[in-house]
Amino acid sequence: MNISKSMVGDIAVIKLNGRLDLETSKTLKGLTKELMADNHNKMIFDLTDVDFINSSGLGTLVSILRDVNSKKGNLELCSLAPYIQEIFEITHLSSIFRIYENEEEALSSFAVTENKTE
Amino acid sequence: MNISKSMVGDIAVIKLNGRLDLETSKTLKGLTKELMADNHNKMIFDLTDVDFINSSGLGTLVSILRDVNSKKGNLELCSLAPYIQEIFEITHLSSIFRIYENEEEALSSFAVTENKTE
Amino acid sequence: MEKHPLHYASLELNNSGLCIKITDDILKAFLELTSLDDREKYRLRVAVSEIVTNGYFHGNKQNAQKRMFFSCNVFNNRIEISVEDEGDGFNDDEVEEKYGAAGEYATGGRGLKIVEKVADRVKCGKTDNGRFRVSLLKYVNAEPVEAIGQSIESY
Amino acid sequence: MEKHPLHYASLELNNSGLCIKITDDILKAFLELTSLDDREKYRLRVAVSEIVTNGYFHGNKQNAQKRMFFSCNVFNNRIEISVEDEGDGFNDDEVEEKYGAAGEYATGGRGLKIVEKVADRVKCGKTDNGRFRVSLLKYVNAEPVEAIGQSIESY
Ligand SMILES: Nc1ncnc2c1ncn2[C@@H]1O[C@H](COP(=O)(O)OP(=O)(O)O)[C@@H](O)[C@H]1O
Ligand SMILES: Nc1ncnc2c1ncn2[C@@H]1O[C@H](COP(=O)(O)OP(=O)(O)O)[C@@H](O)[C@H]1O
Repeated sequence: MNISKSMVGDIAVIKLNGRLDLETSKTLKGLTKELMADNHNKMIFDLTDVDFINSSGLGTLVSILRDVNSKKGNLELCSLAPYIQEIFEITHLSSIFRIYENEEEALSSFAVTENKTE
Repeated sequence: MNISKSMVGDIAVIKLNGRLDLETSKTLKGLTKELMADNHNKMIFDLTDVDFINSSGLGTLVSILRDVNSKKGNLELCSLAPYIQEIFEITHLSSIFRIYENEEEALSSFAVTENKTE
Repeated sequence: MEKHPLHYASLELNNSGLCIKITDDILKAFLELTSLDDREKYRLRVAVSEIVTNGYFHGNKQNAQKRMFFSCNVFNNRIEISVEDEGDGFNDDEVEEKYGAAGEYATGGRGLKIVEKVADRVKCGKTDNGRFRVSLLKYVNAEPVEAIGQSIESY
Repeated sequence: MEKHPLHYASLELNNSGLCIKITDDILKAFLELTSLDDREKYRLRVAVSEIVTNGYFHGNKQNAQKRMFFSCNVFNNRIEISVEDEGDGFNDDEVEEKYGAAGEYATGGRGLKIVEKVADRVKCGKTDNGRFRVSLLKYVNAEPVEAIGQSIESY
């Protein structure tokens, strides 16, 4: 699992690369803990380059989602390959995550949210 | 083995991708036969994305080199990863192939050759 | 059903988190020998990774002294995979108790559901030498239903 | 030297060109369990692919009815790999005759040279059940020379 992070305004865009399983998802959990300790609670996970995810990876994503929600933050997912998306569906997780086609759409969802709260 | 071909003047630049072993090198041999049948005898093989080569792949390259030489053409190699280069050295093939750092250098070698023959 | 696999792999590994990736790499390589489509290949890889993860984590309790056993048999019409750990196994009641109430925001409890969804047949139980084994069968070409479960039953 | 490998894989495959990639995928996965550096890993993968290619091509003569046997044992200080085909094997004189005069422009005859260069020990011979086996040993950490070749000798 390679992870690269960039900030777009106050939104952390996190590109994941490789496998998201029991071993590798620890790194991701660590990174998001750091972000939240710094009060960064808006995140996009770009899964374009994730070629494998299983329930351990999903479990980590749910755990991060719960942390983010409890801080009134946002976690958006984008760019899931169809076979990755299917694993979300089999496990009924497509209903609790917001999943976008691409990074742009995920980013603009924040704009909409902010407009709404204005 | 994925192969993509582009022409720069009369020089065929062939990008190889993946494994070059007994199975996969057949495709490459086939492509160069077609090129030579069309009288294209100047070639550059770009090995940037070759992640595995063994003696079967090397044997195919030597066989193509012989074909090209017999037609008074040129075969230049470029962009070998260090560990790929080492296999050329172990098998003493770095002495019979001209190997360039990158495609640009390989291309400019043709310019020099042509200047010389003028 | 024919008894001898076309292709056969058997592994024994020290229990570690790396087992998950290594068995997946090997399964991935073996799946290239089958006519499953890419989607089915991927689903099967996920299911098997669930079983291996469970063996490493719940069965062998992340203990590096324990061993993990993996086999993969490719037949003309089916794939049989088995994973063995050196733990005590589990029963369905435990699992129901653990996750029954947690709902969609549970951080675990999805592995076996994926396995059930993907496999044509799953079987768990103790082996003669006291290991816990989970076996999975997946048909590659559609097969009459009455034939299911004959070979994997007999270990 | 310790007798039981830390990690062990044993494969049986239908003879096909795919064997070359599949055994390489599996070796690659197993090499992640060792402390060899990337360059050594790659050299070893090439050497093993030479042996497998030879088994598929020269030993089993590309015959899809024949079988290929592969094993990989990772010990603390070494890796042992064996490849078996169902052919008759060869002797050094044959090979010398075939390629002795061809020189650098020969299109073949480089496989065994790579194997010799990379391996710490290679051994060829018939097995009890009439297969032809090539075994390769590679040390992972430097070892006193007198220890070489004890375990691979005894099959
Ligand atoms: N090999 C095993 N050994 C012991 N217990 C297991 C094993 N596999 C599964 N279990 C039990 O079944 C439960 C459900 O497994 P699973 O659906 O994969 O979810 P999770 O692993 O996230 O808990 C586990 O929590 C564990 O109690
Ligand atoms: N498993 C094998 N069975 C039979 N003959 C073999 C085997 N391995 C190697 N050989 C013989 O050794 C020769 C040299 O092998 P190698 O150096 O790999 O070169 P190449 O395969 O290109 O001929 C082969 O041509 C073949 O005659």
